[in-house]
Amino acid sequence: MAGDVGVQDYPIVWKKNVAPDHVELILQAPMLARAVPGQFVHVRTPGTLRRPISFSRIDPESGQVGLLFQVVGEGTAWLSQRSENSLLNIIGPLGRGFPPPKAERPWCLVGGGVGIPPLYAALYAWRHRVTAPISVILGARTADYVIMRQDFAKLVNQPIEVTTDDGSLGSKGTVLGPLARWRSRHPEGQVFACGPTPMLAGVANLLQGMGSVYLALEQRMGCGVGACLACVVLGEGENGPEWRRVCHDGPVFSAEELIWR
Amino acid sequence: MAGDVGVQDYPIVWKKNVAPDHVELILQAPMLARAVPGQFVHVRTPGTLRRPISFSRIDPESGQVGLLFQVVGEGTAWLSQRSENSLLNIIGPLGRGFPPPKAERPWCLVGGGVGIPPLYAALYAWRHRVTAPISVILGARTADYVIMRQDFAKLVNQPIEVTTDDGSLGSKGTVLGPLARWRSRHPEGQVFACGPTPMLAGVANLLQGMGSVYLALEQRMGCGVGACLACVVLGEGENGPEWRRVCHDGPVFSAEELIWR
Amino acid sequence: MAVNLETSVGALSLTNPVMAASGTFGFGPEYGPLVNLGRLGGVAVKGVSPIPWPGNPPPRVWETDAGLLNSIGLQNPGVEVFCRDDLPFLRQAGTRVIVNVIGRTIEEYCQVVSRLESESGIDALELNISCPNVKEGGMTFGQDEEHAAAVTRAVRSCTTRPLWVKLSPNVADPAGIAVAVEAEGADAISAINTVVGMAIDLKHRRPALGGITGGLSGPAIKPIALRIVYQVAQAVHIPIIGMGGIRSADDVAEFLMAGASAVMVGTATFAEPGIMETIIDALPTCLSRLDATSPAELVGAALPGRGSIEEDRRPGDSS
Amino acid sequence: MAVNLETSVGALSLTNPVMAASGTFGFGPEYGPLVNLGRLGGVAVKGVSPIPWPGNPPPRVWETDAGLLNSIGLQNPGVEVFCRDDLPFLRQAGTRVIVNVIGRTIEEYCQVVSRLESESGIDALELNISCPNVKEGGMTFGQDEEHAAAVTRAVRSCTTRPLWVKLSPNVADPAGIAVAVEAEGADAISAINTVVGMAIDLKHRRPALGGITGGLSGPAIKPIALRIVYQVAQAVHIPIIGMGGIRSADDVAEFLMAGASAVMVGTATFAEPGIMETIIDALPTCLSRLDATSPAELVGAALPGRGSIEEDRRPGDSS
Ligand SMILES: Cc1cc2nc3c(=O)[nH]c(=O)nc-3n(C[C@H](O)[C@H](O)[C@H](O)COP(=O)(O)OP(=O)(O)OC[C@H]3O[C@@H](n4cnc5c(N)ncnc54)[C@H](O)[C@@H]3O)c2cc1C
Ligand SMILES: Cc1cc2nc3c(=O)[nH]c(=O)nc-3n(C[C@H](O)[C@H](O)[C@H](O)COP(=O)(O)OP(=O)(O)OC[C@H]3O[C@@H](n4cnc5c(N)ncnc54)[C@H](O)[C@@H]3O)c2cc1C
Ligand SMILES: Cc1cc2nc3c(=O)[nH]c(=O)nc-3n(C[C@H](O)[C@H](O)[C@H](O)COP(=O)(O)O)c2cc1C
Ligand SMILES: Cc1cc2nc3c(=O)[nH]c(=O)nc-3n(C[C@H](O)[C@H](O)[C@H](O)COP(=O)(O)O)c2cc1C
Ligand code: FES
Ligand code: FES
Repeated sequence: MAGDVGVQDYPIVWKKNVAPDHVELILQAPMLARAVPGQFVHVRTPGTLRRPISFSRIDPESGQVGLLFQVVGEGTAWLSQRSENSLLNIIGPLGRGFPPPKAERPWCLVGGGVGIPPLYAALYAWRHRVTAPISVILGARTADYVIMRQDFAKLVNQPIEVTTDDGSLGSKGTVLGPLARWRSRHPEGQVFACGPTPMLAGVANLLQGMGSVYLALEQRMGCGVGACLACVVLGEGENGPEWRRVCHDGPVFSAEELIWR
Repeated sequence: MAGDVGVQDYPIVWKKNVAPDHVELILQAPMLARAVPGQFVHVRTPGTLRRPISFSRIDPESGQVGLLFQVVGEGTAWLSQRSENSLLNIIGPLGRGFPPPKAERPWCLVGGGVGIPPLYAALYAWRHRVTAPISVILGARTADYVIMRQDFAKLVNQPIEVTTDDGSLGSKGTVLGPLARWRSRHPEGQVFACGPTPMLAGVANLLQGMGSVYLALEQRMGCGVGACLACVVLGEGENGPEWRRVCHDGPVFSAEELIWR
Repeated sequence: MAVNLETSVGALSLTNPVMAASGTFGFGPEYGPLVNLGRLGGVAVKGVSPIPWPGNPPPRVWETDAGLLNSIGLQNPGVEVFCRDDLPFLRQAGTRVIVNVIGRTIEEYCQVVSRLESESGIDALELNISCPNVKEGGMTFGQDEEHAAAVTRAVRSCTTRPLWVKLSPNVADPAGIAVAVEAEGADAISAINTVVGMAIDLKHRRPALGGITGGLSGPAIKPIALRIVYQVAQAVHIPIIGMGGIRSADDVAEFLMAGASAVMVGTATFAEPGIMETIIDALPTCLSRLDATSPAELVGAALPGRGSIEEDRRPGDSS
Repeated sequence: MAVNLETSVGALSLTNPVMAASGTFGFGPEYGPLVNLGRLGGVAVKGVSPIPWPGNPPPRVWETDAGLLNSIGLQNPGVEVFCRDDLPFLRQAGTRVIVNVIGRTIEEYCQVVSRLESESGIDALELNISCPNVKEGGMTFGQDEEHAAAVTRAVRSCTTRPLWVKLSPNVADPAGIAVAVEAEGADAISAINTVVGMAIDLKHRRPALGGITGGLSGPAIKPIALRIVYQVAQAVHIPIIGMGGIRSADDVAEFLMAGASAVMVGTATFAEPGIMETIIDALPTCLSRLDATSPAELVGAALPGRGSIEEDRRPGDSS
């Protein structure tokens, strides 16, 4: 059950550089630790807008959550410079997370780059729930950017499949190769994916016709709470194509409800 | 002889709170330490424009200069939060400072509030040059704001005259009272003054007809180097009133060349 | 002295002068968990058209220095859905409800306004005349006096509700438009809507927004908004609702002194959902500091002949 | 691949596309100790009128969020003093010299331009048509197509020098003005001049600037400037000099892609006198990153039909 949305300051209890230009912050935030994996927070940074970041970890027991982000611009650079004990002003938890996976169906988690963290949160939350085999496929540019691999490895029995664009770790190529193989073995499986939009488009395309494919999307946001209609993506409506708000109707969507064109 | 204008980073070697919301920074800045008292620097703060600040101290021997300012808005608040050893980006020294005082004429330094610091720099530079009596009149709102009084006291024999608006130190009233008395004793004297514009207007008015009255003015600035024509005050021109640039033609003007209306 | 924040915009009274600006506050419930609507002076809902509008392709927002570009494109579900799904919530929200009205023809504006006549719980209509006028090849109604007057006249004949007309800043003479709509019976002027701008997405070598150009809002445009309010205040006798970049009580005071009777806050809510309440909390202290016991006392204080504008200025008097 | 910064604005070649904007760089020598003029693509001097103009009372500048308001009021010593005191320095500065020309009547513009005809060392004239037109009761020449065309036509007949016309953004349709002046023989369009704005001095309950309203410049107006450059680029065939809030090589690239052939930097110089040189230093790397070997390759890259504007966009494709 998702926690109530609030706006509040939370302290950073732990900060770690997890890869070049990739930082993870752990916050003491009991209110956020009731979030559903796939939900996100809207973090105050200097400037006009907040920054949406997904949960990399959600631990209701300790009341801690993680935010793992890549430094790509001014907002994330500012965030990466926060020190332990300083406070972050956060609106959250926001949006619709992943649905709980079905217990008896093979489950595949497919993450690309900074899309990997929310899948770890999903795995952590539901690892005991799923009794069927759990597979993890992680893709990144190079070995350096295959983040959270050890974390995943601790929670699953099967080896983690890794792909890199340059072949510096795992197999050379994208996550679509291993995913196609997984699919042929598990036509009845369920898939959670998060990563760059072209990757998600590839996943949606590859898994067309398969039920239970859930994708966590990104879109430029204004309010983060469904009020401004900035963050739309095209979905299937009852009367043809219709905009969905990533912040409110997503960020997790069933692959079938989106239009990829 | 004034130093060459440059733009450069200088370290803060010393920082002190001298009064409520009044901070003095000492910079290690040999290039600036060749400045003439009354000159100023243009300091980089976040935002669109720099901030003009006068020298409170100029010590060519140690290569150090002082900047003493009141926190009145975002720029000075930011400056007040700089720590020792951090760098300030500075354009300077800028403008026309006080002319060297005449050795044999009684000299009166009249400062109001944050207008006091440049007069200390002037006293320090020329205290040995002036053989006639040197008088100092300092005015402020309350006792707390009579800044640098001890510094002045170390350099002059006569007691410092102090006025405060509320009478909490020295006599109650403005600097104009003591200045009028000084004037009647020293009709041939020379005066350097700096302070809020109404005070300077009062000084100019009171000392009308007296030569050698020099006032250090403030005006909102753009460039600080004479290029934008933002910082004008009205002066006497050959063919009637004419604008003077505080940053380039001043900040120190002879009282006679300004039009107070 | 005690400060009283009660404000009136013509015949309409507000508990305080701070309202949510159209398009930045949805239809009310979205910010419900984060904002106490009952504390706001009012809420202007997202523009409503006769039938659903689809809006523009994403990206629809892009951050700029001290500003925000948006090209939402006036997406909305249409007046029927608005009346069915949104009005019931707004009616019980305990705040003034201002319905922002959009249309592509004069008839469309009238359609929305007429449909709303049978609905209770609407305190004012705000005519957004920055919409593309399909009959005139896409120019906006707010672009010249004649069209602005025509749409105001038509709508005026459909309703007796307080009618506010929201000015576009993208014209040479906004005050001229204000005069024209005042003559047609507008009860107040909202100023300003967003300023047309754009950004380039260097990586993709294309305009950053899906809608190519967008509307600039936020602190970047505050000086433009203040200037327009100041010009309009000298040209009309009806009240002005000022907006553009407001994010503090001091900003509100600037708009009041420039001639606005009340204000709206838009973009600032995105970063700080509680900012309107923060401003309302800060207003009494701010007004006291400025020797006022009510917002009304400051309205127009900086207009020619009203303040200390003719005051003697000495050289160097910058303070 | 090696990047070559050489740029041309019509027939005029520049060593690089970065020039100093009029009014922010005085007449050249003021920034001499801090800026190496020889490295700049050019310098546009402060507006020059036939006889000295006094300008406005102070305060003349006021900082705003990411912007600056100024009401200098075009103070200048007149064309005679300019030719005597300033041109000799500029002639030997080793950069392109653009003389910004102002007047209150068409005759005044012509007077300045004609007087300059006998002087060497002037590479282009930039007509500032945002001046108050005394014959038309203070409206500016840049406010409508007819007046903009008239002043351009008159000046064109006085000189064969490259003639740039600088647009005011304070109109509904800047591209229309650009088309009108192109038809009268303008060789290039400078865009944009400042946006009319104001601020209130709360303490004194009056407009903050001595001139009441002022011109807004700086990063706050960059989106407005880019939009106008983009609109003008689609309307005219002559080159555009873009400006408004530029302070980085990326900003320059945005203006190039929007359709400018060269740029000017104004307000940013106040905070960082060396910023133009910093930008020029950074441009080669910036252009390489964008797969260009010269500024010209990027000019107009974001215009319709030129870039990837029609590119397939998938849901969520915000990057
Ligand atoms: C629901 C959601 C969850 C996200 N989760 C993560 C995460 O867990 N880890 C992570 O590294 N990144 C995540 N992102 C992307 C992240 O929000 C952007 O990288 C970040 O906003 C960039 O900000 P900036 O100021 O550093 O970059 P700039 O490019 O300077 O930002 C400029 C503006 O664009 C927006 N923006 C830039 N890139 C994106 C993007 N990819 N998606 C949406 N808005 C963008 C910014 O929010 C800002 O408003 C998520 C995005 C969304 C929508
Ligand atoms: C030549 C000169 C020398 C000065 N020397 C000193 C000094 O030694 N100590 C000191 O405390 N102050 C001095 N001042 C005043 C000082 O520059 C301002 O207090 C300071 O700029 C305020 O900046 P802010 O951002 O804190 O305030 P804000 O009010 O937020 O500043 C907004 C803008 O107004 C300008 N501004 C505000 N007040 C003044 C002012 N009084 N004069 C000029 N511009 C102003 C700022 O520079 C800025 O551009 C001097 C001013 C001048 C012109
Ligand atoms: C995302 C967004 C959507 C907007 N939608 C509307 C709208 O539907 N109707 C309208 O009249 N104004 C709309 N506006 C304009 C605002 O109501 C307001 O006039 C403008 O943003 C200036 O105020 P601000 O700077 O406080 O945001 C919108 C503004 C934004 C940022
Ligand atoms: C203080 C100041 C003075 C200006 N004076 C002139 C002028 O005399 N003539 C002119 O055409 N533009 C003038 N401008 C406008 C600039 O040349 C430029 O068009 C505008 O400031 C936008 O660029 P920026 O944001 O980089 O400053 C002036 C701008 C400023 C800030
Ligand atoms: S960001 Fe405002 S609706 Fe999604
Ligand atoms: S501040 Fe630019 S001329 Fe003085």
